[in-house]
Amino acid sequence: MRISLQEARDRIPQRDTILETTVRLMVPFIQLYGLYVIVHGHYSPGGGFQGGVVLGASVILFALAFGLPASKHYLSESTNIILANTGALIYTGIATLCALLGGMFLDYSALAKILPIDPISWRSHGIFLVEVGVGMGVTTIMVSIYWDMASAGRLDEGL
Amino acid sequence: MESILDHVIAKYNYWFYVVLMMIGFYAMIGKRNLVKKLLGMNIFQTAIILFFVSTGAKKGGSIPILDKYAALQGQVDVNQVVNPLPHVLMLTAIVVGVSVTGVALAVMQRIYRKYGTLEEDEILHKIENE
Amino acid sequence: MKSNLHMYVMAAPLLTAFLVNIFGRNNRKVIAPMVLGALGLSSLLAIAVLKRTLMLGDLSYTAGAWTPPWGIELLVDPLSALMLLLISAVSFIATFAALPCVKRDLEDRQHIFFTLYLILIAGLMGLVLTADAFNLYVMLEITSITTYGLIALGRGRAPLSSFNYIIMGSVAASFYLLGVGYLYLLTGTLNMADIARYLPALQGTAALSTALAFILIGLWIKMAFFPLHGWLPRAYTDAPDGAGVLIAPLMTKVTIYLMVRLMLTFQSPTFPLISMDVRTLVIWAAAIGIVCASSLALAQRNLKQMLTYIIIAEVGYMVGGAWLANDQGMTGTLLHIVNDALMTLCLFLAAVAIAYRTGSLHFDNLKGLYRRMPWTMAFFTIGAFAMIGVPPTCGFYSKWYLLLGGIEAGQWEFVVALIFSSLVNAVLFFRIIELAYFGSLQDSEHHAHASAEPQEAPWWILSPLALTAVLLIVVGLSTGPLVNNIIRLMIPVGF
Amino acid sequence: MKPLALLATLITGALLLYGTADFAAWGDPQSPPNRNISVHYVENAVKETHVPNIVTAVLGDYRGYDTMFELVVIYSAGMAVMGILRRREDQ
Repeated sequence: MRISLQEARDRIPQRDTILETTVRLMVPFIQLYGLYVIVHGHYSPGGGFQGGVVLGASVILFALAFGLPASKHYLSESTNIILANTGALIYTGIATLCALLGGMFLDYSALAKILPIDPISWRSHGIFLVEVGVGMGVTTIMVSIYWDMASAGRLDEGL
Repeated sequence: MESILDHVIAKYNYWFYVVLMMIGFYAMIGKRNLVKKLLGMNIFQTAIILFFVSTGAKKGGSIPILDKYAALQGQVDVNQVVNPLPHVLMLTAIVVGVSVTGVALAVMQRIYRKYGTLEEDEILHKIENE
Repeated sequence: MKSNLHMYVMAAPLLTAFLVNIFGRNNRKVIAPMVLGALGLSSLLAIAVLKRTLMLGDLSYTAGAWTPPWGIELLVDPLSALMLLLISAVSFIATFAALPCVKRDLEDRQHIFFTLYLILIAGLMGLVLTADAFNLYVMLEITSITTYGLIALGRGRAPLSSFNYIIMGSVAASFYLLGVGYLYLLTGTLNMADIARYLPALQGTAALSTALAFILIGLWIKMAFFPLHGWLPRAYTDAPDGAGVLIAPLMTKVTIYLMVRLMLTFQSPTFPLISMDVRTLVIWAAAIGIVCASSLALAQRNLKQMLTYIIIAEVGYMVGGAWLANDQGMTGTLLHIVNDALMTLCLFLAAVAIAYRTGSLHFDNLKGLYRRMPWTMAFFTIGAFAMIGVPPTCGFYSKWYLLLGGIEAGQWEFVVALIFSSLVNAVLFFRIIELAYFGSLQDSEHHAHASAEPQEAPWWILSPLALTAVLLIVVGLSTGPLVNNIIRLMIPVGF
Repeated sequence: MKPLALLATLITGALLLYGTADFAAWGDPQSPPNRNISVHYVENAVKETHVPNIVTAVLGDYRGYDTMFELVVIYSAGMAVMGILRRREDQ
């Protein structure tokens, strides 16, 4: 059941302007930071899991402030599940692709047969690709777990 | 006397983790409330994570992020960099711990929905009276 | 020497798990062909892996093409190839029966069920392949989490059983991880073969004994070895039928395989792991466990619950056999892993078939079943004979090796326990056969559906049951080649 | 139940404390975990993968197989939670 953002807002008993404005301001920055943590994992502490959790937290924060239906409007349930599966498929798919291309399982340097870059650089890029997959998977699974727990599986009001 | 003190200074961190682990372990097997059992599980896992991470410590070591160009030329002093392997292992263990906690919370919610309580004795009592 | 075949055996169910989740959400019809296709492919590849290993010898593989102590090593030798084939074949057969059960019980959650189901199979395959102590922990957790989820999908008190399993499973995994942590502190490496290299120098130190004790206790909880078995009966009884047919035959056996693998890797002439004093203790525990679990099975009034106690008794057989530390005992254990998986599969499939038609597995409900479900009960009888150990079926041969091993080692308590348990099994199963054959229908007339008309289980359940029953006899008759060509290769000379 | 649990806890704890006797001192750069395989990572990870953050290099490449299953673990947890809790409007 899809509902518009306005309808979703009407269902929330009490709205708080300060809370909503603050969250509206914070969410983009949190997401930017989450993306930074994912892509900068090669040079600083970070990576797919950490960045994914930060990204997931941004959606959960949105759900806490605007209500669960509004967050479903923001990131729909089926998109969420498809992204989760895509994230997992990116990692396992790259692993299998490496094997199919004649390398060993997860041997990123075998990907040089697709795009001829130096095999050692491919290892670095391979790590980046799988980190993106990890980030997608973790973000969406965190959101999904929150949705199910907060609304006892009904995906309606929630907390 | 001094040798005992040396012994304490060299190992006291592990002893603290063992005590933490046992607090968690006791809660897991001795408590009758499901939430307390789950909290015990988290304490146990956190203590194991602390234990592993402390194995990688080096006196005077810094974070395991190197200067790329210096490292490519082989100018790395191993004693200046802490052991990265336990950190990697514990990233995995943390994720596993979070996942198990998530599943356990979901199962607990189902139990509460059905029996209206999270005390093991009351649940068993209700099952017997069914 | 580079071959990726065994990785495809594992990757097929793993990748299909995600695809089933995406496409099965909206279209339930694609689930069955995708799952069966993936597991069928995986079984065929597993046969190829076994053939290749027998012809070309062991293969040491590292994911990511790093040299072993630094990368994660996977080991393909005759034993792990055999286990790979066992897992893929058993799961392929079990899936036929799981499909109709899941369709009936979990109509709107089929895609989630089969995602977890396929990931569990991939995790079990990962467990038998790995030669890295920490990777083993990760795999153990994959199989655990999917099993928790699958069990909690059942009815009635399933969530509570699942929660108890979560607590016990987490204790087991944490103990194992602690043991690995202690070993890592002592040796600084995680590769099992590499750890084994350092062990002789560390012999007799307190930390090493602690590490090995914790690893073993962790695995024993996971395999439900007797005093640590509390979680198993309820968890397996309450699991949904579709999950029970996969979990019951495979989980405990794979864990026993892991224990054997660790024993064979760590044992060496300079480091006699098994000849420590604990050996007698373990065999006594196994003997007591067999006797107690068999006696507890006698007290049950529900077919599935009775089978779970038999599983616990069988775990005692295999742990005891492995710790006998002689050629015959180890052969018996490894053979029994294969046989017990098939026997449990056969009996659980029969139980699922009965439950599918009659709705309950209570003994009162089994009366007159031979007239209502003649084929199901015929195959059930073959499975029961195998469990008792009647000669043409495979259960006899592995029990024979275990008995010989017990006699050779002079561990008479183990021999007595084995014979006692066989007798109890005979009593248990003949009681059911008597009920089902001679039990009059008059007593159960008040059941609306208790008619004398044959009411067979659907073909989806009956045909895998028939196949398993045939396999029990075929594997029994080919025990000789199985032992000589595969199992003997794995047991070190002078063991 | 409780005395038994306490006893089990005390025995386990005592065993673990007993085991710490043979450990190298905390923070010793020459202890086995700091000496054996981790030295290879510190010295060669950058040359072999061009990633300056060694933790990322080990996580993503040397032990990438673990990390893959780590993602699968959290994915299965999400699916399990969904399967256990999700219900339709009418239930």
